[in-house]
Amino acid sequence: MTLSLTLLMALPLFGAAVLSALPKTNALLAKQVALGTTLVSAAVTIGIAVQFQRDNIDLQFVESHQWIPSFGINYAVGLDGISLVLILMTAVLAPIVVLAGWNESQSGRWSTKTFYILILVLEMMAIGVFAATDVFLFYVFFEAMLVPVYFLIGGYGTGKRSAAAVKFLLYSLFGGLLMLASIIALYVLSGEQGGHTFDTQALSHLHMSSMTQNLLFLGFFIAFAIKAPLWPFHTWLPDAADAATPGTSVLLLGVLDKVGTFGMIRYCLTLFPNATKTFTPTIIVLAVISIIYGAFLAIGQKDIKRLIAFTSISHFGFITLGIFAMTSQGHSGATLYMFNHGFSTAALFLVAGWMSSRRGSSTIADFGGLQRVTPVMAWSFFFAGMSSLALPGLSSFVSEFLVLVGTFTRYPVAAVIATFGIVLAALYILIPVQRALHGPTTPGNENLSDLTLREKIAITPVIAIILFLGFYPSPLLKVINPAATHVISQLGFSDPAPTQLGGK
Amino acid sequence: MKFTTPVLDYAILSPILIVLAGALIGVMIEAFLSKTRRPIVQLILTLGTLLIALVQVFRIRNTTSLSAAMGSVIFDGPAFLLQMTILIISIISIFLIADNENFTALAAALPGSIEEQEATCKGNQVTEVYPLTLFAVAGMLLFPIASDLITLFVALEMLSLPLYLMAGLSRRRRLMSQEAALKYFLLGAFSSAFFLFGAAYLYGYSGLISFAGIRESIVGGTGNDVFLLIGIAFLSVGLLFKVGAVPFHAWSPDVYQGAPTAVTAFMAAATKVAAFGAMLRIYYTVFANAQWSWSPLLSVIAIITMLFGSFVAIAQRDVKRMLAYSSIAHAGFLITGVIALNKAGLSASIFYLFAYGIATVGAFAIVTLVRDSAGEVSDLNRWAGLGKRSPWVATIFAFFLLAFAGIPLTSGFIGKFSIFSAAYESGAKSVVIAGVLSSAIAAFFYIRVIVLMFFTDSHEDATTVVIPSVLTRITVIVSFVITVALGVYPAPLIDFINKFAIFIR
Amino acid sequence: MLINNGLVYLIALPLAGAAILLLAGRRSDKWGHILATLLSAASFSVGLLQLSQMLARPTGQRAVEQKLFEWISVGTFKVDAGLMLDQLSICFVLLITGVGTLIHIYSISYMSHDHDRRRFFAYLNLFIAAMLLLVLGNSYLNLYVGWEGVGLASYLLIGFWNQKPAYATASKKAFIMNRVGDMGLSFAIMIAFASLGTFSFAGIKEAAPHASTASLTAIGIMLLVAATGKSAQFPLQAWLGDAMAGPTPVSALIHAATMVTAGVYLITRSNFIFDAAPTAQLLVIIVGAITLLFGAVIGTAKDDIKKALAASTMSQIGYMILGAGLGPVGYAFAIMHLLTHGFFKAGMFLGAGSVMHGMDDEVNMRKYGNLRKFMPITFVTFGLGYLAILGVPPFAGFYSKDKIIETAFNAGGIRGLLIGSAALLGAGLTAFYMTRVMILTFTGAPRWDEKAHPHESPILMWLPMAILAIGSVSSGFLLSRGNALVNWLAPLFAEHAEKAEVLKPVVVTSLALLMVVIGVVIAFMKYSRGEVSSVAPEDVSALTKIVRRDLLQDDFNEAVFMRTGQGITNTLVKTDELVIDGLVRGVGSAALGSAGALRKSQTGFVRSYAAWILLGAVVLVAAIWLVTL
Amino acid sequence: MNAANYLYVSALLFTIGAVGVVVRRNAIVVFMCVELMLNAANLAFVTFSRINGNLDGQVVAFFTMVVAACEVVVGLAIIVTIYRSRRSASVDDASLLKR
Repeated sequence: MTLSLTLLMALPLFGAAVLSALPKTNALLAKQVALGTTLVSAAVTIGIAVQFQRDNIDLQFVESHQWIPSFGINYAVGLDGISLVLILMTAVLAPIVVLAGWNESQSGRWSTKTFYILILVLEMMAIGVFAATDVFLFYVFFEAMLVPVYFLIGGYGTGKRSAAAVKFLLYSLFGGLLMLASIIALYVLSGEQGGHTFDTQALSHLHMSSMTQNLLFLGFFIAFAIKAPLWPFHTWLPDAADAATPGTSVLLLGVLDKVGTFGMIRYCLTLFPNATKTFTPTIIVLAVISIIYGAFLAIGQKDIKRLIAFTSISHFGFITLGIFAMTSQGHSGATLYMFNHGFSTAALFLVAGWMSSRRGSSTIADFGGLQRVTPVMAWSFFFAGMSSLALPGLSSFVSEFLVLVGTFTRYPVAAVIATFGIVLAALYILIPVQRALHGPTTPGNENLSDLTLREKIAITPVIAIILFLGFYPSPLLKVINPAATHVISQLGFSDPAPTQLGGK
Repeated sequence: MKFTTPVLDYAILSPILIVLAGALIGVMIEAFLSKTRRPIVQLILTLGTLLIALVQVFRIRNTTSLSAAMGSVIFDGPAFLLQMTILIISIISIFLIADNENFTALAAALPGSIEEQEATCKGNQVTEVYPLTLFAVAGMLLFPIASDLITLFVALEMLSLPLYLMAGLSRRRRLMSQEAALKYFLLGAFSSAFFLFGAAYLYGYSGLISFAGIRESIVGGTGNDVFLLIGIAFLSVGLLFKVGAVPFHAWSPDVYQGAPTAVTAFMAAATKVAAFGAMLRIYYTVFANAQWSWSPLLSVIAIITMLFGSFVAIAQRDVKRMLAYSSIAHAGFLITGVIALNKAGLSASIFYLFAYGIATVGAFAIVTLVRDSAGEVSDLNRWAGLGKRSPWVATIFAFFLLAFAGIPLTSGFIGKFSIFSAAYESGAKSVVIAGVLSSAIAAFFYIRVIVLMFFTDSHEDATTVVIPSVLTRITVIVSFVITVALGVYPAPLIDFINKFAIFIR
Repeated sequence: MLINNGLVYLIALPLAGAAILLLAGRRSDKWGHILATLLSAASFSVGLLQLSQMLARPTGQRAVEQKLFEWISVGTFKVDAGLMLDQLSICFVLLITGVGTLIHIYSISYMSHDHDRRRFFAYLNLFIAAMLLLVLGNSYLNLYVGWEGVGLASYLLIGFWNQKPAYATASKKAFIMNRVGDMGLSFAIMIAFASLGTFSFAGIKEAAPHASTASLTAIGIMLLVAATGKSAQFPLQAWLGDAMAGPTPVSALIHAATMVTAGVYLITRSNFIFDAAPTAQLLVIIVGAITLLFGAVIGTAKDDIKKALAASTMSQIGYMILGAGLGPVGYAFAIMHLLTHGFFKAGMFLGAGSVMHGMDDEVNMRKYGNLRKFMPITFVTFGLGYLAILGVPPFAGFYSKDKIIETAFNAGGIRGLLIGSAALLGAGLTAFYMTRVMILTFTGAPRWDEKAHPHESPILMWLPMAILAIGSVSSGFLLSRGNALVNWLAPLFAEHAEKAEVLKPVVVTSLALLMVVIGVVIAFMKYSRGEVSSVAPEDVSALTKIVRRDLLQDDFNEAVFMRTGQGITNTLVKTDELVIDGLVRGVGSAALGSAGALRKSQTGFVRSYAAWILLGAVVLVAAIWLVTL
Repeated sequence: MNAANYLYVSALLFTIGAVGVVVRRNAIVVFMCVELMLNAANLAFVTFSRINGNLDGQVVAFFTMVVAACEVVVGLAIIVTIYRSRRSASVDDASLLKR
């Protein structure tokens, strides 16, 4: 059987179908099915990644079937380096999330099987959204994705879950509808210029007045900025991350939010090159603000989950910065950053989730001296933290530094300000580390249990990947670089030459 | 002077004639059959009639004629599509109407009087609803194919009068129901007076009552524009009233709430189709060349309607009222289709009408299922926790709501996209923006209901969901399936519509 | 450059040790420390092997390189995981692994009672590996990895007993202040890449001549910032004192002998940049001068023996930085002082450790006294270290420190005079506070409380001390015999014309010795006649108070950075809550409110509805009229 | 006599009717006002038919009367039911449905 993206999307859907056929009562079976499905799709994805030809900048694994011909809408999917990396991340994270969140569904309003159906549907849509090469198809996944997440947060979360879910959904829908307006405009324009189409390639050749282009760009960008989330569109994220179960949070911050930054690359940049140039300065500013702002707020948080959420806002600032720096380093760095952030956030959220589920609270102040009580858990958290503050030798360092260098060559000031983020990062990681892991063991923590075997198995691959890519990121970079450079050159940018050597 | 014997194209009129015949037979049955036997017979008769009519319509799909019935009826692709839609919607709503929980046992009896209770105990039913429905359907079938002012007016009344009565037949909260009937009737009559007055001036303008004639004189520019403008304005009042556009919307929330839910479903879905059908024909063919005069106004009305509908819906506490306001908002969306005034707009509107109509019937069908000891419960707060008690019903309802909100993979999304893109294509950008904005607002209250059903724990006076009767179940499932199908793979229907959606003049 | 594939073992061995010990966990408690020590020793022997090979090669080809694999490559941003060993780095390799191994041995017994000893050794190995990567990396980015690696190791080791909140805080402080410095390093790399298109040592060395002074100065200053962070130089010095929270062997290895000298390494390594950027060089000198006095002054008021030594470390590194700042002449001397200091300061720290070991972890010197009777070996070794740091001939410090002072004067002009005299003054102060330490600890009447029963430490502890003591006696002489070290390092640095001697070496030496004598004498007069109170006297001059508070360094940081930082954080948190999210929530509630208001328009009176319709109709007619006008 | 005057009359009647609907409370009266409006329309039709010199308008008028009659039937039925159950024909009393 030849590997195809359709197959890859069909797998989780099939799994979901199987699950829905299962009896409600047998939770364990549901979990096993979910785990099996995600593992298989992970394997398939890896297979695809292996078959992927690195230095071929054309889309690969392309499929295209008519969907709604009268609107020129196709079911069209394909891979370039960037989407491949993100799909890889999604597919690898999924089984980890399932395994790590083995008992998450218990606190939910509904049965375990429903939980995993939602997870699988979400995985399928996430893959679809990264693979789509038809704007309409992308939009369909982009919006439809919200529904499973909405129910995951509202149905299985904790605390103010429904409020958080609604906030998340409304925010995203608002952005989505702006984007819809832009998409309609694109559709009409394409109709005026030789045939309705939603093919990304074709649309990128449309002629439009700079005014139109700017407006349409904004329509897309705001949607993505809300997803990513970029300051000041971020306020839904902490609530959502706080309310959602750890597993959901991982999918939310690790995968779903990447759609925002991915969309910026795939749609904002390629469809509206001129508008991109117009808005780049503004966006750079927003990105820098996000970096610093998110970091400061993370420092100010009392709740571990909210803290992690804000660190992500800071990190998404870095990603956006890298994307709009318009240098190959910045761009590759940003994409690599998306991948790495997926795993370091996963590590943070999963461990934080285990901590709070054991302690029955996610308030940092409630913890203390865990390093003595639960060394393995404490170590995992510390490691995750180190990767989040981009310690050299861990994956996120490579991406973060690439972003910074790439930005510096074109926007030195922005890069300099952003670099202060790494000091703040040290603060927002070490403060919780000290409060929760160090110091005397505070009452209520004396007999927390350490990680179970299942949890260890779940966290090990994450740590392994973070460590491995820290020392040897080339496999990914080799895939990303061609795509990234392609995007840059499409926009007519090339890396600035060293100032002192007259480009020699 | 010499008379020409009228030539009637019976093939084209047959659907309407069939329905009318069925209705008359129904009246006979009321007169001659015993109470006990009536319900089942009436149901079979009605269903049969509608199905035959449907088949007949389908058979004549390719015939087009400007001059059926001496040019007072016109039949073409859109006419075919609209009649199909109306019939399909009627058929699935008949199942609802047949569910006897909805109607009073004895319309004539005073609310709470002894004879009412007796009648209820006897299990009597007002089987009159069946013929009434059929009459209304006949009117609806005629409305979008009428091609002169008389027929248009007659059709309007034909579809309205039965509905006025049906609105008053609710089994529970009869005072409200009667009030709804009164309001609907008075306002309906009021607006049709405007309609007629407008018609008079159009006649005055062109000297002819046939659409073709009026169109000619508009194209020719002969005649007094003042008459034309007054005519267009007042005629529009009548039409906009029927579709429930702001500021002519005020009746719909009250009537939707007061009327028996089955009737509401039928009315909300089918009347919209008929009214918009007529509107599309009139604006696309008759008034097309006077676009300069009405297009801006309709745009404004569309914007106001969309925003107002979505906005006020946020504050509703009653499911049926909420759906009423949502239907107002959707009327706004549909008017954008009228403004578009291009082929895409026509097909989009028809698709939207179909998708929306089906989803509406489905949604109201669900509403009939949520009850407590005192019957139907439309108070939203008491819907809390429905998702826990009966997940399936809640999920399907949520799905309909998402369809209304226009979330991808539902029919609503395709509809929205197509109608907006059509309007945008014709340059009505501002309307599209407003539409997008109001969809954002609308999402707000659809989601509120979903939250209520799934994420809120139920109160002690929890509602129960009755096991749907076979009939209601059919309604729900059919409309659900169609909504899903149109969301996932709308291509066939769209192509089908595109094939037929051309007005002949 | 020659390829040599042995280099990786230097790092791999200790790294493997760390990995094994951390992963094996409690299982390796029994043999963990042995393994770690052996691996460190193995690394040391690899170092010796490399040295012998290097000696075998002609001067031109002594430097060797090893490329492991392509690390990062995006566009022109290419960096290999590459190692480079040359005359400079070999010195460090031997110092790190040698002293490191000794301290491993020492720790075996010092930490024997700690049930987390295995973890301690894991960290030690981790540190050795990181530090070796720091000095072996062939580009600034590789160095950066080691740079932050040692930062991590030091964080872990300072916070080794982090169940004590104060210690945890100390470790955090160290990490953060280091990060501030690291920022400088990343800036340096960015500037280098942006302006020169490279950031490997070789690349920059080659490109430097073409580059503008401006960019080189910028790079230089950023490197200096990095150095101040790692080497606890002014203004980023504040963490070192608190870092003494770590176990004493750590203080000896990391916060005296090796890690804190990384800054000196960085500057000497970047000589080709500083030589071309006089401004940056001047700043280096200034920082060095300030710090050497700063540290010395702090040292005079410390009662905590480790903190006193820490202050002295700070000051001694000040000397090295100063030396490094003095350009081609100075680099070698800076390194020499670095090496000798590595011996005697490590020795003294271990001595302090052994004292604490004997006095069950009492660190307050005022509670010591007359310990020479009870721990003679400690006394002797410590004493030798003491003589060395004072710069008494022929002990190690004499050769290294005097050279620096000399070069300082030779810088010429006012500048020379200023820094020279600063260095001299520093020497005097050093003499004073070190003598004070000696007197308080080893002489005078015993002031310890009853339960203390001082005793000499076991062999595993005094042996390393002894070895280091030998080092602190002989190293100076050996390294400077026939300018051994200077010539050894010469190929790395730009050759330079001999500066005219402002002062004859003899003069400088005698001046220095004079200062030392003065310092010693004052100390004796102050502490050796009459009793020393076992609690610090409160009736002291304001100056003393300030000095005791480390010249208010922490107060300053707290007031300026911490407070503002917290201020910003709190305001932002509120802003987010009230303004940004408030805005969102406001929109929501506004919508609800206005919807409620509009809802009232539905009065329920049919006549008002009719009125609406009528109004609508009228408006419609009017409007259609207007439109058509 | 100028036919236009008839138009003015019809317009006047229509206005009176419309205003009546808005101001009068009694359901019957309100309904009668509606009838008035319909007849105004009729008058307009007839007048136009006269102006245009064809019969269509008058045909419409006849149709309208019939339709109006039907309306009366339905209308009175509804109004009477309301009256019976409420003992009042005031349209203002029937205001349970609001908001």
